[in-house]
Parts: sequence; C-alpha cells; structure tokens
Amino acid sequence: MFDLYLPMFLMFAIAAGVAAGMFSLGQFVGKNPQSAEKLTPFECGNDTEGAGNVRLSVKFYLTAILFVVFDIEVVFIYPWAALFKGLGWVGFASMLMFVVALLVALVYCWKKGALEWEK
Amino acid sequence: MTGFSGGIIEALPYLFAFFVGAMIPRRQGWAERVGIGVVGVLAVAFVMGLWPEAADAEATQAVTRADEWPQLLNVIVFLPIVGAVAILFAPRQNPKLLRAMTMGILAADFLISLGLLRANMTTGWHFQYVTEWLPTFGIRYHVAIDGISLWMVLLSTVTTPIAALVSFGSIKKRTKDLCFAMLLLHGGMLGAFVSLDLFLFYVFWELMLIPMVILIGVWGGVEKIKAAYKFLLFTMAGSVLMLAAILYMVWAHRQAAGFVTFDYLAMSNLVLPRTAATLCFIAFAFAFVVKVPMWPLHTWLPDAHVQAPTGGSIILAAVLLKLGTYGYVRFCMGMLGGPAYDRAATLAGVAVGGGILYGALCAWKQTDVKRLVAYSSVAHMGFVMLGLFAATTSGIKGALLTMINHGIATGALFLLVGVIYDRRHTRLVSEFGGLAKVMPVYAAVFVIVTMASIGVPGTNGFVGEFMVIVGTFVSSALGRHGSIQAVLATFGVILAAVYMLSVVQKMFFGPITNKRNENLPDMNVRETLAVAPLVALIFVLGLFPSLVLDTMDSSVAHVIDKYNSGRDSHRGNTIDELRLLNPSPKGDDPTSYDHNYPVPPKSDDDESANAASRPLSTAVALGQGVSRGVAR
Amino acid sequence: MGALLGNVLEHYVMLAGVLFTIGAVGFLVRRNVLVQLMSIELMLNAVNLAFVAYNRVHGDDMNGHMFVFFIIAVAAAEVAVGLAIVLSFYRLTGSVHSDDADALKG
Amino acid sequence: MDLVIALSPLLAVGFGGLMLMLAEAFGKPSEEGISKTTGDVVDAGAGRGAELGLGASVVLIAGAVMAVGVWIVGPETLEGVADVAPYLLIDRFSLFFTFVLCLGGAFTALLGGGYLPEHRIDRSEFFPLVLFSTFGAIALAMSGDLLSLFVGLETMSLGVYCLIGLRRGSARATEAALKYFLLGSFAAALTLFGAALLYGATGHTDLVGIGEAVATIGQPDSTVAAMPVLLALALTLAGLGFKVAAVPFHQWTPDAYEGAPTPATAFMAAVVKTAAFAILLRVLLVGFGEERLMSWGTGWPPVIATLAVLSMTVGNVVAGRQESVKRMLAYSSIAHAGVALVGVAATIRSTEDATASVLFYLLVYTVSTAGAFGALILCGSRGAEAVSYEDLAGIAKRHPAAALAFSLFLLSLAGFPPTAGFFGKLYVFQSAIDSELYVLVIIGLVNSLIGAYYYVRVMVYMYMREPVPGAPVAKPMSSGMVTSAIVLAALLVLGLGILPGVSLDMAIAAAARGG
Repeated sequence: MFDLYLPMFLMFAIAAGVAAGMFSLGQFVGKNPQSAEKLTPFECGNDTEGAGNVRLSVKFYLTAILFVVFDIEVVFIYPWAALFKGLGWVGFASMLMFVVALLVALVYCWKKGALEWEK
Repeated sequence: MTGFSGGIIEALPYLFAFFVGAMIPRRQGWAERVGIGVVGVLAVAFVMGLWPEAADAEATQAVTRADEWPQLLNVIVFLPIVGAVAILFAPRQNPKLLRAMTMGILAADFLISLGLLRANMTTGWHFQYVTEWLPTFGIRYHVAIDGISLWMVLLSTVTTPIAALVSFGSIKKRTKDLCFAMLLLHGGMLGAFVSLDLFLFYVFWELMLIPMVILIGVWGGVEKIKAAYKFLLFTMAGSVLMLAAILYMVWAHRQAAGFVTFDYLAMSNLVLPRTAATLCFIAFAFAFVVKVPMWPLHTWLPDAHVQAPTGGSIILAAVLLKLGTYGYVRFCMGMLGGPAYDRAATLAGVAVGGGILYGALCAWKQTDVKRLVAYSSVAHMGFVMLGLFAATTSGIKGALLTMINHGIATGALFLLVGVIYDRRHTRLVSEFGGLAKVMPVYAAVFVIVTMASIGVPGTNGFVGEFMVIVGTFVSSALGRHGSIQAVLATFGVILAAVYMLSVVQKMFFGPITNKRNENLPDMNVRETLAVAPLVALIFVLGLFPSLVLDTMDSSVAHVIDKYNSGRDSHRGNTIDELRLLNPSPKGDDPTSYDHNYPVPPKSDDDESANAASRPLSTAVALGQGVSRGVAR
Repeated sequence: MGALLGNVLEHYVMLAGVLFTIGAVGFLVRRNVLVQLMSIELMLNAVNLAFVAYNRVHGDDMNGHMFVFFIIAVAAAEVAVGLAIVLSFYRLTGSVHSDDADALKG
Repeated sequence: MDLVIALSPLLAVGFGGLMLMLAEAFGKPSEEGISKTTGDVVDAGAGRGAELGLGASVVLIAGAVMAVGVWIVGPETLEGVADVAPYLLIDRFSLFFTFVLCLGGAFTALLGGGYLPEHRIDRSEFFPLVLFSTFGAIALAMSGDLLSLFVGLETMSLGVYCLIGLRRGSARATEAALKYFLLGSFAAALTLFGAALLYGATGHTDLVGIGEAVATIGQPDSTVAAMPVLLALALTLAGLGFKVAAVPFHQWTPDAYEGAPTPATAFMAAVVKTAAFAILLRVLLVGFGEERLMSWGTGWPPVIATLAVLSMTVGNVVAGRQESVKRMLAYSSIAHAGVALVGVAATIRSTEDATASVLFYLLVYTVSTAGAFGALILCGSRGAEAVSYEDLAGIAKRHPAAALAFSLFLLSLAGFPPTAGFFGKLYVFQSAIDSELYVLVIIGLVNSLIGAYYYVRVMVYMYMREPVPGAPVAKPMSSGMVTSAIVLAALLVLGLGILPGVSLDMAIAAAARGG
C-alpha cells in the first residue's frame, strides 16, 4: 500500500525542503538591522497615517456574501442540467420554482439597495 | 312540567347572551346594541354546536325520578357562574347596578335551591343529571344530591347572600371584581358539592381557589398577600396529590373493568391492592385534612381569617371548611373505606388532641377577636372530624349537623366581628369594654350566637356535639380508645365555654374603659337584616333537629355500609389483588345508589382493545404513512 | 460494497471524527466569536467528509452526495446570517470577544 | 394535481412569504414612515408594519384552514402524496402540527403587527421572516427523512436568528441573536453528525428505513453495528435537546427570550418548540422505535425521563426567582418542555395515548404562551414596555381587560381547571400513569405546584400591589391587532378547556393512524 503513494510523498518532501531552505538562508546568512524606520508597515513609499484597522464600509461585506449565497445555488443547477432530458416537465417545473425564488431574492436585494456600489 | 320549562331552558342561554350583549352601555344607538346582542347569540350557538349532547336534553340516557326536574341542579350551579361572566360586561362606573345584579342572582339562586326541599330524600340519588362530556376519557357531567350534599348546598345558598350583603356594606372600592369573585366562588362551591364525577369534582374544587385568593388578597388586611399565598399553596399542595390519586384509581379501574371512567360510582366499586389503597387514602385524606383544617396543617386558617374582609371570612368559615369534611365523607369513607378504618383511631386522636383541645387553648390565649374565632372553628371542625372517624350512625349524623351549625354560628360570629371592625377598625379585645351599655341589640345578638357556638342546650350547637360524643363512645372503628376520646371531647366543650365567655365578658360587660366606645352607633338595618336569618336558624335547628336529621338517614346508612364493605374487602385482600366489589351493579333502577352506573361505550372500537398498546406497529404506521410506495 | 477496501473506510471516518471533535472543542474553548464560527464550519465539513465516505460504501444511491450538496448550501446561508450578526455585535460592543456578551444577566 | 392540494399549506406559506417580500420592497413607505427614518435609503416598508402584519397573519390563517381542509379530504386518499413521500410525509400527524404551527405563526404576526409600530422598530422584514420560519417549521414537522429534517431545521432557525437580531440598535437583542445563533448552529452540527453516523450504519436516510435496519441489530445476518446507532441516538437527542430547550441544553433560552422583541419571543416559545417536538416524536418513535431501544432498561426512555425531570424542576425553581416577567416566561417554557417530555417518555407502553397527549399539550401550550406574551405586550406601551414585575404592579386598575386576559393565560399555563392548560397536563399525566411512570407524575405534579406559585405571583402584582411611586409605570397600549390576537387566544383557551372533545379526537386520530 505504501509503495503506491511513494512518489507523491517524495514530491511533497522536496517542495517542503526547498521552501524551508529559502527562509532559513535569509534568516542566518543576511544581517537584518531592526531599525525603527524599517519596522513601519510598507505602504509603497509614502508614510502611513490613521489607525491600523480602518473601518471597512459595509458594501464590501454585502457584495461578498451575496456572491457566496447566490453562487452556491449553482450546485443544485448542475445535476439538474445533467439530467435535463430525463426529468421532463415535472423536473422543469420544480427547477422553475427554485429559480423564481432566487429571482425574487435578487429583486429584493436590488430594490433594497444592497447592490449599490457608489452612492 | 318539563315541556314548557324545557323550552325556556333551551332558549335561556340565547336570551341571556342577547341581554348581556345589548347591555354594553358605552355604545350609543340601538343598532350597535342589537348587533352585539346577535353576535352574543351566535357565540352561544357556536358553543352549543361544539358540545352536541348538551343541546338535545333527551341524549341523557338516565331518566331521573318522575317528580324531580332534572335541570334543577344545573340551574343552581351555573346561574352564579354565568352571572359572574355577565358581571364582566356590566359597566364598571356604577357600582349600584353591579350590587343589585349580584344580590338578585344570589337571591334567585337561594329561592331556586329551596326547590330541592320539595323532594323527600328516599334512598338513591336525587335530581340526577348525566350527560356525556368527554366520551374518549369516560368523563361524564354527572351531578346529583343525596341527604348529605342537600344540606351543604342549602348552607351555601343561605350564607353567601348574607356575606355579599355584609361586604357590600363595608367594601366600596373595585366592586366589579368583588361581585365577580363572589359569584364565581359561589358557583364553584355549589358545583363541588353536587358533582359525582371525580374530574368534575376536581374542576370545581380548583375553580373555588382563585376567587378566594382574590377575595383575601385584594380587600384584605395589612399582610394580605402573605395570607393569600399561604392559603393558595396549602390547598394546591393537597389537591395536586389528590389528582395523582384520581389518575391512579382511573387507571386501576381500567385494568379491572376494561373501560376508562372517572365516575364516583365506579370508583367506589373498586377494590385496590393493599399498599395502593393506603397511598391513595393518604393522598385524598391529605387534600381534605388541609382544607378542614386539622391540627398539623391548620396554620393557614388564622392568617386567612385575620386578613380576609368580613364577607370573605364568612364564606371561608361557613362553607369552604365544609368542603374538606364533605370530601372526607364522600370520597375517603365512600371510596377507600378500608384504609380509612385502619387509620380511624390515630386520626381521631389527632382530631381530639390537636383540634379540640389545642384549638381551644390557642383560642383562649388570643388577643385578636377574629383570630380567636378562627381557632374556635378549628376546635369545632375537630368535633366534626371526630364524628366522621367514629363512623357510627349517630357519629356521622352528629358530624353533619355540627358542620351546618358551625357554618351558621361561626358565620354569624364573623359577621358580628365585622360590625365592630367597621366602627372601630380594630379587633383587639383590650380596645373594647362595656359595649352592652352602648350597643344593647348588638350585645344581645352576640351573646345568643356565643351560646350557639358553645353548645348550650336549646341551641343547634348542643345537638350536634352531643351526637358526636355519643357516637365516639360506642364507635367500633375507634376500638378501646373511643371512650377516652369521648371524655376528652367533652372536656373540650368546657374549654369552648371558657374562652368564649371570657371574651364576651371582657368586651361587653363591666365599665366602659375606652372613651371612643362611648357613642358607637348600634347595628344598622343592613347588619340586622343579615344576622336575623342566622339567629332564627340557630333556634329552629336547636329545637327541631329532626328536620335535618331524618333526611340524612338513607344516605348516612349508605355511607356506613360502603365504609364497612370497604373495610371487609380491604382486610381480606392480598397484596396485589385488584377487582370490582360487585361486578353487576344495577345501573337503571332510580332507587339504588348505583343509578346511572357508567357502562362501557358500545361504540365499535372496543375501549379495552386500544388500551393494550402495540408500541412498534403503531410507531411504524406513524412514520410509514405512504412512504412505502416509493421505489427508489 | 463499494470499490474501497474495507479498512480504508475507517480511515476516512476516523479523520471525520477527529475533525469533528477539533471543531467541537474549538467551539467550546475559544472565546473569539469568529473562531467559533470557523469551528462550526469545520464541524460541518467533517460531516460532509463522513457522508461522502459512507456513500462510497452504500454504493448504489447518491444519498450521501445529495446530503453534502444541501449541507454546503445551508452552511453558506448560515455563515451569511452568522457574519451579519457578528458584524452588528462588533459594531455595538467594539469587540468580537464573546465574554463581552454579558448585557443579559440574571 | 393531488400533490399541490396535499402540499397546499406549505406552498401557501412559502408563496405568501415571497409575495410579502416583494410587497415590502416595492410598497411606497407611509408618509410618517419617511419622516422617522434617518438613513439615506428610505426603507420601502417603513411605517408599513401594521398592513404587512395583517397580510402575514391572513396568509398563515389561510395555511391553517388549508391544513384542516386537507385533513377533512383525508391525506390517505390523495395518491399524489407518494411522490414526495420519504422527504415530506403528509399524514394526519403532520397535518395536526401544520395547523398548530400556522396558528402560532398567525399569533406572532398579529402581535408583531401591533408591537413593531408601537416601539418604532421599523424593520418590517419581520413578517416575511415569520412566514419563512413557519415554512421551515412546517417542513420540519412533515419531514420523514434526515435530509428534510436538516433543511427544515435550518430554514426555521435562520429565520428566527434574524427575527431576534432585528432591533440592530439594542445591544441586548444582538447579543441574544448571537447566543442563539452559536448554540443553534452547534446543535444543528451535532444532529448532522448523528445523521451521518445513522446513514453510515444503516445505509438509509429515511426514518422508516432506519427504523427497520435498526430493528435487525443483533440478528445473525444484520449488517448494522450497534455502536454508531447508539452514538447517533445520543447526538440526535443532544441536537434536538438544544432546540427543545431541555435543561442541560437550555443556557441560551433565558437570554434569547429576554433579548428578543416580544413577538419573536412568542414565536420561539410557541412555534420553534412545537416543531422541535414534532420531529423529536417522529425520530424517536419511527427511527428508534424498536422494542430494545424503546424499552426502559436499554433504550432512550430513561434519558428522556431524566431530561423531563431536570427540565421541569430547574425550569420551575429558577422561574420562581426571576425578576423580569419575560425571563420568568422563558424558564416556564422550559418547564412546559419538561412536561411534554414526560409525555414522550410515556410512549414506551401506551404509544397512541402518549403521542396524542403530547400533541394536545403542544396545541394548548402554543395557544396559552402566545396569549400570555400578547397580554404582556398589551400591558406595555412605547417608552414604558412592561417587562419586570414592578412594571405590572397595579395594572388591574388601569387596564382591567388586559389584566384579566393575562390572568386567564397565566391560569392556563399554571394548569387551573377551567382552562385548557389543566386538561393538557391531566392528559399527559394520565398517559404517564398508564405507562406506570409514577415517580415522573409525582414530580410533575409537585412542579405544577411550584409553577402555580410564580404564575399567581404575577397576578398578585397586577391585582394586589400598588406601583412604587417613583418607578416607571408601564402604560397599557391600545392596538387592534394585539387585542384581536388575545381575544382569539382567550376563546381557544376557554374553548379547549371546557369542550376539548373535538380537538382531542383529532389529536388521537393524528397519533393513531400515521398513514
């Protein structure tokens, strides 16, 4: 059983060794002065202002969640699409109800202003 | 007789609903009043529809005696309850109308209950009315009276109007709640006295609780709430155990006879295994002993009386205590005779020692008149229970008579205490002195009622206590203790004289010690009108007790032979024997006490079949439904 | 029986059990609400793994896989609602520490 | 076509929910709605609470009426029912529960219609959420398969999480939602893992298949191992125990009940608990209904009996010491769950009677609790919501009708005779005595004694206590919808109390003929 997966284990081992090697080399070989100026977060050259965790506006969260929720429904449409021929009208009607429910949800979100990006 | 009045009875609920609906005053204009009246009628029709049996009277398969009108008891019990509901719709703003309605309903109820006296009390149940209430549970609406409960009903219909008359005099605020509580309490008590179905009895037994708690709690004295809680929790604790015993007996009857029923006749026909019978007896006895109250569980009574308003404590003393003793006669001695016989001697000792003697000594020490009268009623109820434990004819008759006498005498005493409380707003004996000079009529009435409560020959108290003591002397249930207990009870009578006369002397005779007592007004018309019937009854019953005693003969004899048959079957049975006493009761002849004995339902799905359960098959059917059809 | 060798099924079920216990302990022990959310997701995924492994054994019907689809969909909805609640909780109390949720006492 | 008739209650509630969502999104906000909202996006449903509440209650009452219709038509005769069979079992058992759940949902919608405008909570998403949660609850009550059990459970719970967290402004509501969410999803994960083990052990996900496979444990040719089934039984009991709020899993209940707006609390106490009991009964009686599992020695009855005793005792004792009436009602709902569990434990011998008693008890409990919360809402108005005992002091003088209604529902919850609560309790204890669980009955009766104490304590505050001069006094509010909900609940409580014949036979029929 073990010999079946031997090549895979070897490949993992080599990858891990290379990655670990790069890090440890940088750590032991180079000199890294801990000056205060070096420890500030790097913001492409200009210096930082304001608190660390800036308050993100809700719209980022809203869009991400709406995407996740609506995208999951695709999971149900795939098997239905694969057997489309076999299911006949009953299958079509039930999937129609499913899609209508999603449509109502989408219209609701849209009308409630969840999809507005810039006011 | 029944043709025309039957028609009225059928139309009564609809008329009543229309009258109540149309009476809501705030709506101006006739259209709205008629409209609401019609809605009321429709509501009653809907309720009638829900309960088909009640609509057609002949569904009641039991034909009662020819000369007795079957609906009489229903009218007596449900008039106050329907009246209480009607009071809710009456306007809150004018108390005069509310008081008039309540007094009218109570007076009507009293007059109707006089109709009960017309039938002579031969053997068997009278004015019996049976109808199916919950067939699947074997619960029937089964009401009837016999020699015992007849006088309890009359005592209640006499004292409640008097209590209402007095409390309307002294209580001016929140009259609507007062009327509602009084009427509901009255209906509950009457229902408990007449019901012969254990479930119905339990419903009325609990229905009485809340109005009494409201009476004590809303218009009571200083710490009225503590007293109300105490009263509620004591009684609830008792009735909860009784419910468990009822449920067990119903289950046992189902095993023995095959069909489920809550009926008293069936339950009294049942012989339980020895330990189960004793446990059920303890549960029932506990519920009734709390209510009586007997010595260890009496602490709620003085608090309840001291805090309750005058009207409330009159009803509490006159009728509510009798439910405990009536319950003991009917249910403990009637159904569980065996264990009652075994425990009779010890319980009688408690009744004499704890009730009569301890009660008298406590009364003697009291400074507050109302608390004194409360302890005196503990002593009197000790006499009643002693008579019941003696279980001889004269003992039980004496006990029943003492119950009526105690109701009259103590009711009158509380009424009189209320009279001086309204004037001086204090109940301490030391506050009063030499009232006889200031209030001669009041003093005279008080002395007469004290004579009755002490038991001076010529008044009703004497007859009852004398018969109880004679009964205890010759009782077989008490065995060799009987004579000692009789002697101690007689000594108790003397103690009663001691504490009552000492109070009368302190309050009425001797010089007027307190300035404020100088110009107290004597009893006004309302109070005299209220106490007059009680004083009259004291002398009527005192001189002609046979009026009451003769009617009890057949029912007391019935209780005693049930008690003895229970004793014999209990002594004879082995540990786990469960059988019916007489397997073929004659259910249809009106003169026997087994009239309207519950019969197994004749419907096709035989009751005993689904009693034996089949756990898995029904469960599978439950989930299976039609899912078998799916071929996956 | 599916094509899988008998004892391999135990490996998968063992793994699912271990993952589930990690999620449960993580939920009970950790105080940060977001970590609790993540540990619930971990538990749900452990259940997914168990379902797929068992479905391989009861080969003929696709019950296990169907279950997994529904679990994934519902888990997504649950996360959506959970994050909304955590967000409003964070807005009000300024912290995601579940010990701060002590406004309701008694 | 029969399928549409059979599923009509479910479809009605679902479709009603969608319509309400659209109405809420597209409706024009009422004029005073605009003035109040401060946010830039004016909520279309702002100020529309009353109308949406009415719409939601109409939809739910229609659902209840359809359930009765299908009951009269007789679900056995509709053959279309077989297509959707293992997932949604349309039989008398689920139709009875559909009726009770729709009734509970209708009460919540009515109470919400009165409560939300009064307390300026302008989130009229409340009503579509109530509809979707009831949809999930009905699916849960109908489900005969672990899959639809999970989906129904989650649909109901997600709706309720949002219902609780609706008042975004108040920290208490958000915290209540957070606690309920965390524990609820934890419970769902436990149930799921139990389902996975069951599927693994028996190869079936539908309850009847599991029941038969479990019955073959121990026979020589059986492929089912006992260990995973017992573990699954434990996990499912734990998961459903959370939902039913039995004692060891009840920590979330008081906080969630107190933090949530009162109509949401009524919904949780009535509908969520009833649906959880429906599925608990079905899972235990069908999935684990085999004699060995159902016997007192080896099976789940002792577990259920212990849960019952713990729930009743802890629920009653702690409820007695609460200062807030809402929290007291929360603990009392735990105690009532305990009594219903006594009925479930009683199914070991008299299965039909015990199941019917649990069904009837849940109907009575739903009506009384919804009425009690309604009366609590009626006793408090905008600034002065009635929550603690002191708020209710002396309200009998100011608002006698509300005080009388509240007392009626409290008496029904306490189990006093003329009301339905007494009959429900009596029926459960009678079936428990038929199965010879005497100790359970004694404990139950003693607990109803303790219960009577703190229910009457509320009445004492209302009738016999005067409000403390300084304390804020709850002014009773006047709202047609809340009053109509209370009148309906009062009629049902008294009707079921005095004439329970009709609904009792329905409960027995529902429990007996599963098909």
